[in-house]
Amino acid sequence: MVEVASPSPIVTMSRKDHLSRTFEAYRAEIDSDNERRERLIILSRSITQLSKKLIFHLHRGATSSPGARAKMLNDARTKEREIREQFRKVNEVLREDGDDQGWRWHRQVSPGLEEYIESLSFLHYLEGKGLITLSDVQAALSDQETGDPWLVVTPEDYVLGISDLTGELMRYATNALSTGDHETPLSVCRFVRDVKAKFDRIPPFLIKPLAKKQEETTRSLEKIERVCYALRLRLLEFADRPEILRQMAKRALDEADREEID
Amino acid sequence: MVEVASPSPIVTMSRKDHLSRTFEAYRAEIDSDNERRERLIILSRSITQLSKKLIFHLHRGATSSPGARAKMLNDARTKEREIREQFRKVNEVLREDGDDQGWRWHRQVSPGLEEYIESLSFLHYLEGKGLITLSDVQAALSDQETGDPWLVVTPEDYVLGISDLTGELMRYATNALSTGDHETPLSVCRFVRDVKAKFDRIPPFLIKPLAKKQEETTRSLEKIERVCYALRLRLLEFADRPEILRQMAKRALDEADREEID
Amino acid sequence: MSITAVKDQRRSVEEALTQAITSLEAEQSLKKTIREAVDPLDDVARSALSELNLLHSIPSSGHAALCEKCLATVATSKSHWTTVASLIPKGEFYRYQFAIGPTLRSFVTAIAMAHFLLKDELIPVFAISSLLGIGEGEIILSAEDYLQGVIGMVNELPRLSINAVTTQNFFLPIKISAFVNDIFASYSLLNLRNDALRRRFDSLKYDVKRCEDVVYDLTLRGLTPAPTSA
Amino acid sequence: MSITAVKDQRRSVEEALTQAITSLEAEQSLKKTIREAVDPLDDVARSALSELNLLHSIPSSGHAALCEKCLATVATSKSHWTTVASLIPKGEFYRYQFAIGPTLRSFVTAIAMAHFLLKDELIPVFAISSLLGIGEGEIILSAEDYLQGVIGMVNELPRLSINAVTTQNFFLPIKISAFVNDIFASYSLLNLRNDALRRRFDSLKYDVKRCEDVVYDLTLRGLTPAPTSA
Amino acid sequence: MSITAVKDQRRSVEEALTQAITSLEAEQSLKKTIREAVDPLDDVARSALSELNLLHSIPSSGHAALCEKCLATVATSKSHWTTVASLIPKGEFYRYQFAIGPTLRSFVTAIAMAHFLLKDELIPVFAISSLLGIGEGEIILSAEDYLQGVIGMVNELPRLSINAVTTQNFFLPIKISAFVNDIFASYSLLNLRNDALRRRFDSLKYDVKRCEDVVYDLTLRGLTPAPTSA
Amino acid sequence: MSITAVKDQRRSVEEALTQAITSLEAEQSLKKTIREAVDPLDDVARSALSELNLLHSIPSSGHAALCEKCLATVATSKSHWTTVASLIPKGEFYRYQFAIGPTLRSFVTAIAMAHFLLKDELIPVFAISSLLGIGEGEIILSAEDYLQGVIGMVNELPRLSINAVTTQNFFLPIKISAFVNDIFASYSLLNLRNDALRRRFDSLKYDVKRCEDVVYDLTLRGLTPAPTSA
Amino acid sequence: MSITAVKDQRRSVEEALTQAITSLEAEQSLKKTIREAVDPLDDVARSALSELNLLHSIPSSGHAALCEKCLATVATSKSHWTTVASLIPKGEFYRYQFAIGPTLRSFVTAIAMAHFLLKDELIPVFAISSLLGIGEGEIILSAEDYLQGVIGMVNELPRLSINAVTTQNFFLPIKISAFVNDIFASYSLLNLRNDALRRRFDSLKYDVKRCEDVVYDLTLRGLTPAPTSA
Amino acid sequence: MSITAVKDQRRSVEEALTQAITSLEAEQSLKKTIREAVDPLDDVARSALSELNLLHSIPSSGHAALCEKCLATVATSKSHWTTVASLIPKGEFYRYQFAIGPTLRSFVTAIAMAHFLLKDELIPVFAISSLLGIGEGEIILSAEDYLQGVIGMVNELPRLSINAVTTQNFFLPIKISAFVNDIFASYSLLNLRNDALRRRFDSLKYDVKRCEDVVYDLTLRGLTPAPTSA
Ligand SMILES: [Mn+2]
Ligand SMILES: [Mn+2]
Repeated sequence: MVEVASPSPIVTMSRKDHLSRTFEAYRAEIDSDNERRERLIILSRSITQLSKKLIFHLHRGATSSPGARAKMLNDARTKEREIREQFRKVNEVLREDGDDQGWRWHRQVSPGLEEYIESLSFLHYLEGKGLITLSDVQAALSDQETGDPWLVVTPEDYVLGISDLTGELMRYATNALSTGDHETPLSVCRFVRDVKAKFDRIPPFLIKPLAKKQEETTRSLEKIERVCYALRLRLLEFADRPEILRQMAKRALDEADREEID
Repeated sequence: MVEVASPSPIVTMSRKDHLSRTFEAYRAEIDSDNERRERLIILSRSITQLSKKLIFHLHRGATSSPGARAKMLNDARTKEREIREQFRKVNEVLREDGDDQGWRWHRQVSPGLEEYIESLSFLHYLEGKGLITLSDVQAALSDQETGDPWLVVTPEDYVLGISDLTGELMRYATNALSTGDHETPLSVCRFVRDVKAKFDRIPPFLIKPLAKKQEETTRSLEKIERVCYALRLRLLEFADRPEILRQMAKRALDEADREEID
Repeated sequence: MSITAVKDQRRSVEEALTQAITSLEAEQSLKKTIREAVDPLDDVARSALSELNLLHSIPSSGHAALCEKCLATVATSKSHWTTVASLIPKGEFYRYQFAIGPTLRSFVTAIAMAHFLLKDELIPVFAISSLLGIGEGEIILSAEDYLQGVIGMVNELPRLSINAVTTQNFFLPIKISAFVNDIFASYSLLNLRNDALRRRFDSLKYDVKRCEDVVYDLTLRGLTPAPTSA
Repeated sequence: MSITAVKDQRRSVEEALTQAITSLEAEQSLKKTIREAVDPLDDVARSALSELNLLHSIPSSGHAALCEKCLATVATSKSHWTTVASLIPKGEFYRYQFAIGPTLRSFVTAIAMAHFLLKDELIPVFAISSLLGIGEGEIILSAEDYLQGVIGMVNELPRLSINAVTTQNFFLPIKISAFVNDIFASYSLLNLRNDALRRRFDSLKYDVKRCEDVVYDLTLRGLTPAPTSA
Repeated sequence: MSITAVKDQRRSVEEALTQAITSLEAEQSLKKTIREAVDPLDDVARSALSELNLLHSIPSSGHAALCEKCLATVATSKSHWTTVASLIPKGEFYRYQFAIGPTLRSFVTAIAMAHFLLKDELIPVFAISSLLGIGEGEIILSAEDYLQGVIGMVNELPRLSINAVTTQNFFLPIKISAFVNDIFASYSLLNLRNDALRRRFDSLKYDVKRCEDVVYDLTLRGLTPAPTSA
Repeated sequence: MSITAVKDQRRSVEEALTQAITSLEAEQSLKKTIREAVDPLDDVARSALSELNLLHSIPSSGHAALCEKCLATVATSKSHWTTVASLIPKGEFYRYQFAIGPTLRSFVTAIAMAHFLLKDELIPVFAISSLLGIGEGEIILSAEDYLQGVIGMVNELPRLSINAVTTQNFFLPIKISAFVNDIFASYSLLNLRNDALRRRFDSLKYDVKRCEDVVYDLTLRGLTPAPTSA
Repeated sequence: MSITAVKDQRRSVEEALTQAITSLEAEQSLKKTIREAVDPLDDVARSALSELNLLHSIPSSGHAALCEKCLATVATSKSHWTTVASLIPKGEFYRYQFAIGPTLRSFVTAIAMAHFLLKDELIPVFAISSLLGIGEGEIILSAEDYLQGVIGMVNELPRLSINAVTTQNFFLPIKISAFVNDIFASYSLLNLRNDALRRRFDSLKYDVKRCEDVVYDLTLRGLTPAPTSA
Repeated sequence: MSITAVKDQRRSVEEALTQAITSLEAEQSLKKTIREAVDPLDDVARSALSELNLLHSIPSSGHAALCEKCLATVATSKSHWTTVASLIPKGEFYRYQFAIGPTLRSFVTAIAMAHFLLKDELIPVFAISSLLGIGEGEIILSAEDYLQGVIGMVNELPRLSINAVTTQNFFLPIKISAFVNDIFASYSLLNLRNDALRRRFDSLKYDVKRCEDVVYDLTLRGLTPAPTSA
């Protein structure tokens, strides 16, 4: 009974030994997962920072004269390529783990991804190309030669990124008004309205965080509508004095030109 | 009046020019602050990770036989030196900013600092040296030659780090019980009680986040007290059978030895 | 903006969002399908655990048969797992893990318990995968799910130890205590983050203590052979 | 554990924590001293801003005198600043910024406003520091505090523009609009985080718009000279 | 306790709990069925509201047609309502109201908006019930759901007023302002102890102001007939 | 808008809202009345539970008398239940359940406890309804309220088991352990989607363990008869 | 512990707690009574404010009559105030202020508004107390409640200013703007440490601006006399 | 508005607000003074509680001396209480209770604990008032503060019971368990509508159980006298 009650040392040691060896493998796995998580979080933070900078850059030139604007968009594409470079690094980290689509670590990367989509879609819009598609975004984040995605862009990431875009468009529309540009606010208003209307039809359970963001979009749309309203009232008062409108617009453009010459 | 109403282009340009130049300096400053903040956050996260690993390491050997324990403590000192190395890097980043005591960026670094204090004080305790002092911690985080601090350790950081230490001591006391070590739980209980009693006398407004942590310390102390209670009941039942207690303790030590031989 | 430009802009919104929404809906519908395919697996897991619950009230002589029965119940899940595996697109397991992980953990708990009582060892990951028939397909039994499931089993052991004494089985508590000690030592090797696994690991030490207390109680009363030096 | 060891352990706790608590108390008491030394500065700032509030109701002819008076009020703060600076240990400004920053911002707002009306320019950081007499000491007027304070001034300008019209001053709105435009363009150069400064910057564009609307209104009614090409 | 006693006890437990559990599961399953039957109604409501969304961008000449279309969409919901009504056991509406109320409120919002623009009146409860075909069955449009739905409509009106001006409709803002004022006056006599409703009522006041602001802007620019003593 | 139109619109608003508001106020006031009518029932429940609290400190010989007394106290509630039932409009029980359910649960707890100690069985729903005299009226003892009340009783049993040992009653713990085990077994077959119930069910497992611990302590010390094959 | 000692201890517990509990229950019940006595006062306040709401839609010629009517309504509250005062134990007003303060604020708002329109002055605390008949009794109109009530009135004035323009009254906006400015100037000297009041004070600044905007709009369009040196 | 009228209006505003603002500032400053006068009382309370903390680690023979010492410490607070009482204007205690109540509760906790250990009774309100010397002045120890303080003491007792066993005092746990049971019985008759107190009362039940568990552990090991029918 002694034998049975406490198995012989050798057997016990062997189980314990065996377990230790197995768990040392787990330790290595967990340690490397943690380290990978950290690296991805750091990359995601850096992507967020760069994307925010790109958005500021876009705002700076968006309401300038055509020449300055074109230069700004050109520079923006350079900055955007730098951000892609970070995604390529993300892909390297993911591939180490054999997780080539990035599903396992998606939660760590998605904050940066959403911010990037926001900046990319803003750039796309300012280039006069309307709303970027999910496949365009995916294509941007894929190896240009093989077409293999660096990480999968989910429709959630896309929708949430576009939702944030409406906030930037609101800023853009308001800034545009100051330069005497009467067309941009109306055009942005239509665009944001269309986006919001489409989003309104998405059943809320399909994508939970959208509900809160739609409130923000609604506030942005209302601000844009107020800009258009102010514009209409101004146009009404100036209806019989178009020369003043022209004067004011010219004044604004002159300012923009001066900037460009500098 | 025209002259006055809209100042001549040259004057305007000059003001605008001047402002632009000033603000480009601000842009550079803000950009580099942001970048510095990110680097410090990353260092702080890495310090947190390493400190957590050190704590696990300490737990692993804390209840082993004396030989294994000594080796573990030795290894722990090596690990602890690696963490200091990160603090040296923190100091480099701070010095770039001329912020040689780290006050400006303290909030970014303090999560890692608190976790480090937790691990260092646990190590210090296991080395049989009682409670580490604030000046010991500061000395550990200073240049070993010049004595210049790499960053200032505030009494808040120290107190909050020590507060977390009590949680680790609770784990240590509970684990010790299983190895037939009857002394450690009682000794830890006295120690944690003394720490908690001292903390209880700190007026709450002196250090706001302590109140919440004291609740956690209270829970830890209660757990340790329950361990001591169970121990007392056991000793009472075994009062006339000391040989069984010895047997059980021996059994536990054998296990520990086996581990060491492996 | 010309009317054409206005129309172009509107069309781009319509097309881009329709594309995204369609893909959202497809994803949602797949999630639902997977969740529904997992439901019968939850039922199997509940049955298996409920069978094992009888361990606490029957005499130890019946344990082996009960464990075999439990493993047989588990085996009935294979075809369901095949179904679930077939639903998951290649390489996308982690996208759906949230729906599958908790079920996997319950299976680990049940299987590891039965295996321990039958073989006195901790069943390794690959053996569980093969019992469930998920080795080849898209389903991954991750380290985290395995480790959590095993803790689930250990959490049951102090109760089993105590009830064994009630049914006059004084051998099982010693076997349990040794096993729990080994497992605790193994988990101690891991460096954990402050996550769910860490919290569950923290609970382990109380199980170790509880199981040891039973052995102490028995030793004191001479109800076990005195422990040898191992 | 021997009785000596027990006593050693207890003594180490007592000593270590007494040291830390003493240093906490010293810090706390210095914080309190600094806060109390800042109180009279808050009073000066409130007075200065309250004087400037009269800009909205008096005729423009009185603006310059009012601004000089405000700057004189500001100048009375110098000795208080010296006191505060002397309280701060070398290199520890940022430790106490939380108590000083908000007051600095109010001063920036008041000074920048007066300076703009007197000189039609944005007063630079160093000039403010020298007005407050904080150039040499331990007090730092950080970029963030300066930038926030300036926005505080801009937020007042649309109101001033509107009230100028009410008092038949049709020149000031044009001067204001040009100034606000320049400032907005300058702030646009910055890359901001999602922090308080970013939120305040976002509010600037409405001020720009509001100031321009006044100029539009005046232009429409021929109350100003038609703008030249600048 | 004899074996018979044990068995009796066990049987009593099983019988008592089985009965209660069966009935709980039936209820859970009915809840799920009802929620699924409400889903298509949510879709209809979303469509109706989405159609009304166009009011903000099209010229007023199209409003009537749009409202008719919206009411036609609403009418398509009748058969779904019949289905839902048939699922609810007699006298148990309030047990399932939590799943149906929010949908009813969306319908009230859509219908009341269309009705206001077509008929310039506030549609009463009974008329809504009859449009939805819920007058006879188990479904009840409670006072609270009605009032919340009406507030939902009022919350949309300031935006409509502003967008009407943008599309050069200067009459609608006046009509809206009068309507919102009347609704506010009626609500303000209500002694609201109901918290959810109270909070939303507070939002009404803000809507009234925004609608009045638009009328003010138009009046100032002579874009409205001088107000009568209405 | 002509003055007549304005008046029509205003009248429509007033009529529609007055009707809804009147009905809302009536409902608010009925809620208050019902809550006040439930107050004395809460007092009875508190008394009954407070009487049962003595079970923990008196010798077991007094248990039966105490339980009878508790049931007598419960019986005094009948007329209050009739009053409450008469206040509830036909078919609207579930509208007011939120105010009545918690009280019903307390009664279930008290009655089930007394019944268990007297008869060693779990009392079924219908028997409780008949004790309270609510079988016929508008008040419904729902499955959920019953199950929650039963769990409330089970939560008390480990304490009773422990205190029984303190008063040297070594038989009651065994009876309790068997009862709690049976209840747990029945509950565990339930596929709980209901969150509140799920959380409380999790508490049951803890109660089972605690009751088993007491039996273990007794067994170990030879204070119980060896377990039969129950 | 002897049985006598046990009984003594028990008696000491019962006596000490019964006394405290009785007094707590008395206080709870008095709180309820006071709240119910305040209810009709809330109704009066609501009526008074609802009457003043008509100011926004009628021509200014009717303002005086409306304000007199409002003050008459307020006067009807006197007897209720006497009742409430009689319920409050001497020296315990501040114990029940939480239930009375909000109502007092509404009265201040209504009275101050009517008084301003009738007399063009800010009514002082004592005059309000005397209108309510609370000068002598236990009820105190605290400085904070008065100041909050006054801010409540100011919050209404921009709306009144805007609606005055809509009804072609171009004089009222100027009167309002001057009044609001004076109030703002007095408040801004206050060193506010009180958080609730501080937040509401911040709202004043917004009201000042809105009132000035209206005067600006009128000035620009030549609808006002040129401002005097006020 | 004539210049005289303008001046009159401005004067009325200034007078009315200055008076109210002065009185608000006086109150704010008194609040600060009172809070500062309470600070040393908090220190005394912290000291007293900290002394009692030693109960957990010293042998029972030292308990009485420790409790006497604690009461002596408490007695040193008398003069501070007199100071605080002298600051409170007659009849305004409840205005400042928010600043004094929490401190009173700590004193109740410390005194009730010491008194229980010395006299084995629950100390009544009046005895505490007289120990603190607050019987005559403006300070009132309210029923709620007393009850909360008592619960504070009870919350400490399970820990004391456990630590007593560790220091081999097997009598104290029985004394504690009886005391806590009596307190719980008295509280459970209280119809608690007060939410804060209700939540803390719920914690009592848990304390009762923990104290009973200790007695159970002792009984099981024959470390207590067999319970009498107390
Ligand atoms: Mn953004
Ligand atoms: Mn820790």
